[in-house]
Amino acid sequence: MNGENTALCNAVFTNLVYQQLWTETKIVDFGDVSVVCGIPSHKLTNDQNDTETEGDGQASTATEKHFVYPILMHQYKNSGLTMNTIDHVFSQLPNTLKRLTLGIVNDDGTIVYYFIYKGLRKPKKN
Amino acid sequence: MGEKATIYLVGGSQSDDNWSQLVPVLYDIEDIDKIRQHGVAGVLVGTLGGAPQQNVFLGVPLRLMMEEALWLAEAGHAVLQRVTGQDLIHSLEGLHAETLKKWKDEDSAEMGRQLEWKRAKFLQKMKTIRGTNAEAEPCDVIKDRDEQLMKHSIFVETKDISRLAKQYSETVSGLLCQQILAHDKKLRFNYKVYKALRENGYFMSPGARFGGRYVAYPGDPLRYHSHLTVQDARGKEEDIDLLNMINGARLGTSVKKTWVLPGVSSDKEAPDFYSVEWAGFG
Amino acid sequence: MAKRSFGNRLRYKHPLPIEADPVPSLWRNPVQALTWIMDWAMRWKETRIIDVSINQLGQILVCDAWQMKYLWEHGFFGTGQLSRSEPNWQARTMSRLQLEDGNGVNLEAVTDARRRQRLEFKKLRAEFEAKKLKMRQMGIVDEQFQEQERVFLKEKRDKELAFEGDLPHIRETDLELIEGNTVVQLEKLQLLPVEAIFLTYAIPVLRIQLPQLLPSLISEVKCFQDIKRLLEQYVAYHHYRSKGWCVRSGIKFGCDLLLYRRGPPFQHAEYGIMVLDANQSNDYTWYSSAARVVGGAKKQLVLCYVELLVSEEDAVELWNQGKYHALFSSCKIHELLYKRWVAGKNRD
Amino acid sequence: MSDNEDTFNDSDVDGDELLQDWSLATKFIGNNKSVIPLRGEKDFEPDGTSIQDSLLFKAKKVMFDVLRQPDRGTIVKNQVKAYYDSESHTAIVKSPKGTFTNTIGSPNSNGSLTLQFHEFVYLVERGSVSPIVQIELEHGEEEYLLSLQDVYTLFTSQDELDKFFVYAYLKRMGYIVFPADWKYGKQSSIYDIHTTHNAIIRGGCVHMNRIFNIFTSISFSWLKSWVKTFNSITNFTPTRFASTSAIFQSINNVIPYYIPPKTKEQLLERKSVCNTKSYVSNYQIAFDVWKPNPNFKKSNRYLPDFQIVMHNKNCQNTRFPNLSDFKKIFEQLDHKFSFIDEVDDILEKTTKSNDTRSKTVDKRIDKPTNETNNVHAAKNSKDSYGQSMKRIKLGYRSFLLAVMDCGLVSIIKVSEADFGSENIWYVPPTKQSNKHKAKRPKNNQRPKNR
Repeated sequence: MNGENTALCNAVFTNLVYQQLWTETKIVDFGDVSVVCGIPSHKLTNDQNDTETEGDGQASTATEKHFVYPILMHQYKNSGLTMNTIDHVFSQLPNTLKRLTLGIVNDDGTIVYYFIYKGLRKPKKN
Repeated sequence: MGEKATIYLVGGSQSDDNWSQLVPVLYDIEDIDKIRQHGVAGVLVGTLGGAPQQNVFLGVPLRLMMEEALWLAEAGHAVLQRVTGQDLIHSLEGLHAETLKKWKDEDSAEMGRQLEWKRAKFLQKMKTIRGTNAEAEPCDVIKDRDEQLMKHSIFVETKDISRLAKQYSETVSGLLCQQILAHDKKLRFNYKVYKALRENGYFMSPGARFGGRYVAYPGDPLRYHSHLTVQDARGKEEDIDLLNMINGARLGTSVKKTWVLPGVSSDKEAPDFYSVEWAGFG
Repeated sequence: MAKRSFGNRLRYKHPLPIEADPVPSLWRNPVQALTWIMDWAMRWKETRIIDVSINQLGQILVCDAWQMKYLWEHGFFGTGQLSRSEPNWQARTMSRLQLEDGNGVNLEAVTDARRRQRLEFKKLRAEFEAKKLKMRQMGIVDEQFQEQERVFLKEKRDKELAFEGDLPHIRETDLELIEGNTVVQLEKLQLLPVEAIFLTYAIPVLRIQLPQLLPSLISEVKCFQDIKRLLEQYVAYHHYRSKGWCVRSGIKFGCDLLLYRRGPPFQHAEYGIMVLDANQSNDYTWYSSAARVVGGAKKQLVLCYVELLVSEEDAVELWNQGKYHALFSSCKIHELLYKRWVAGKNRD
Repeated sequence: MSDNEDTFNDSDVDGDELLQDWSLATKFIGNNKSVIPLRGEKDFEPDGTSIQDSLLFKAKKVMFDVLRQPDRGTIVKNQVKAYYDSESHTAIVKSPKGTFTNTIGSPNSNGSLTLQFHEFVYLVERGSVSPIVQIELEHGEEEYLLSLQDVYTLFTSQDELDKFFVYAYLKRMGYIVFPADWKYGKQSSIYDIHTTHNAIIRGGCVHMNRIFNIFTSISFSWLKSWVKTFNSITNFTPTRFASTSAIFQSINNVIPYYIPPKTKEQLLERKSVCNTKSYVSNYQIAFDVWKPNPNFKKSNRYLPDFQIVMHNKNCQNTRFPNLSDFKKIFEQLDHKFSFIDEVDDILEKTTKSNDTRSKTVDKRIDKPTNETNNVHAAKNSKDSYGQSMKRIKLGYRSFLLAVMDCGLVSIIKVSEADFGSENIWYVPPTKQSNKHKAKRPKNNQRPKNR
């Protein structure tokens, strides 16, 4: 892992712990891919799949670990992210993982988070 | 009525060889129904005769995306017929007097039926009006003036479907379908994506207004909300414009549509998909 | 609107991080007046008062608490790395950890609570959906039930905005933050590259010069492509700033820049700017999705084209020679408004 | 019906589905069973229940029932025949009648009406004319009534189809539409000589004003470039400023910006400059569009309200316009520019401002303005700020770009904007002058360099 990568992971880590208030947050290396793992402070989604498995709607996803892959986004240059990159990240992560969280570190100081699913994923119903 | 629907490719001339710019349309409502059962809804583009002052409800013809036409042909649900104005004029000029007469007779027979029906209705009306003192005037005779009025009120319809089409259209073979694709790289890429989605049960409609190539519905759009905004197919090595992705996914979250990125590689028939949505925080 | 409170007007009195001081009357205070003029002519007055550091990621950071506050209050420069815009993480954390009486309701906590409440609402709706499906599977369509559902959900949605003041529990990590009766300041103010250039070149308040700043953003410039985006973004940024707009990053609304009349506490941004180069032509979907996101937030989309008036080689040359002023002046701005047009609404 | 269009478009903004709700269609088409889900009551996805299946079945039935109604045509008495001519790709109506003749077709000297192909198809689709081809047979000419399918077969390119879709789309909404290169009759132009005449007739004052304008714009740009060179040579930036305005002024002249023409005079000046260059543009104006108006006369047309340029987003040979394409489109425009009236309005309300550059609408010059000058000085600075905002928001020359996506039409209004000419900076109150809490620079105050 190179220096820029470490710095990028650290930036996302700090943001998740102190702004998003995640718990059990740590930086984990999978092969040549580093991601930030952690558990959100409260339940993030309640899409249909969640409610179906949860029965009476107990917040089970809140305890689910998320994998955040950090990427730098500059106003003035390309991010270099391609579908091949995403393929590669998925290939290094545990193969049961269907969802990756992209942590986009903007040069305005904010970090925004997007879910990426393999394949076609229907939207949340509600 | 054959089993397969007929799709006409219009907007070309005989000298054209770029067929990817032809426009696939259908006029026959039974055919429109058929392809709908195969998951192709298309876009109605004609003015609706009964309500010509609005753009919300339109009528035939039904316009398809080229991807839809090619898929229907490839899957054996439809035949493609290429037609041009020159061919039409040519076959009109070559019409036999007998054929023309036969059609004219058919038309006047239909008008005759309309007149018959109008007469019957007229007499009915007379009866109810004059029913009680029927002896004053016989109620089974129609005056010339009334007869004239009735003749004037016969409806002359402009039919949707051509009687001649069979004579002037040229069937497009599978080989030519390949040629259409060969002409247009973007179409070739997108066709792979269209096909994969269709074979996954999705109905597609053109998606530029929603920021994509297609909007995909999990079933007939008459009954279901759309689920996906599918981007133009791209090479897997192409840079992703993150700002554009953020836009699409943000928009998708607020309108309940997943933003879908399809990637194609030359060595693989099936595209790969990634679905993106806002994580709900940050 | 509370946003326009007098307090804000006072707090954000100065639109730029240099404060003007009027020339004293030569008649009444001749000495002061002369000093002023000397200052002006000799440029004695020090305006470069802000320290910046640039980290490995190319992030341009201001760490001093006073300096962070100063830049935010004088024209809304920078973003707190742990906040949505204004660097208020420390205050927020203190009130979260109940280290002081939270002064009123904290906005970010309200947003969070709202989001959670919306989830709650969605769950209820999902339950209704499930019930409806079950009934359907049994072959029942119950109009009354559907009506009930509609009324209930509407009520629920109306209530949605009511604020519940629940706070997340305190984590172990949080305890490490506490020092005496305060919280250590972890937050830094990050400047956009274009903000940093502006505060170095146009309004010189950063203790850094362009010849040091720019290479840390772009290490080696071989062709125009290397500097193109940054140059275009800066030129657009400078253009709007110099006309009096408060310009901030547009990432939240999927565009390059946002224009505020005065700044975020006063009103919402009115324009979303996309910076394009003169030859750029994207697929229509690019414009339509940008317009929909920007338009959905009640802002107007502006396509801001930057046209290079000199050759690309000359531009690279100017950059490498440090003739930034000449370089910026060789870029011309063209603006277009982009708006959806509805046939039904333009007939009279 | 227009209400439908509106809600439809609003929901488009809200991101709702773009789909036709056929249960509403039945309202004005006759069949009255509302079995198609109302907006927002569609299902999320197929759930495998037979109830859902039957709902879908019924929805389809309503739609197909509407489509099957044979309602494209007229009664014999009102029948108007349009004869297609393959040579000229137009159609002739030998004895034109009906209201459509006011806004469709080019009249010929023999009383007949020539329909351009898109007009012909539109009228056929509405059922207003019967499409006829005359066929030569041994025993004479025969009339053959074409079907809609035959008529569509006559389209020669996708481009022609796209133009037709846009034409029909606007006609259905009641607009008056003619191709921009229509040769029939007379059409006003914003570049008509009488505007220049007027200016000259007005004589001295106005004339002087115009010369002065040109002079100031030249001298101003000269001054600007001089300051620029001075700055870049000396690299001089003051560090002490007497006022916030002075700070803004010190950074105000760095980036050159395009100023669109804002008055009739400026439009004329621009035209004469552009006429000397020969522009070849990929983007031609396809249609001139007028708002519905019963007094419209096609033989003597006033300025169109809008002009349309086409773009097919899926065609491999076309691209979305870039800046130079846009510039070329703007130079072609000749329609009613609403900002010219706006400038009039603004002038009417405000007192004469210091700025002379964009304030040359001759009609207003002789209006008394001076007496109000001082009385409303404070109020004016606030007003002019609002007007700056208004000018920015409205923009200047504009056109409509019709984007085609496989038969779906989206229309975008593209306008020239000018943020550069409006200084909207905020000036904080100083200790000396605490009379005004907050000040804005005067309307269009020109930065003066020290």
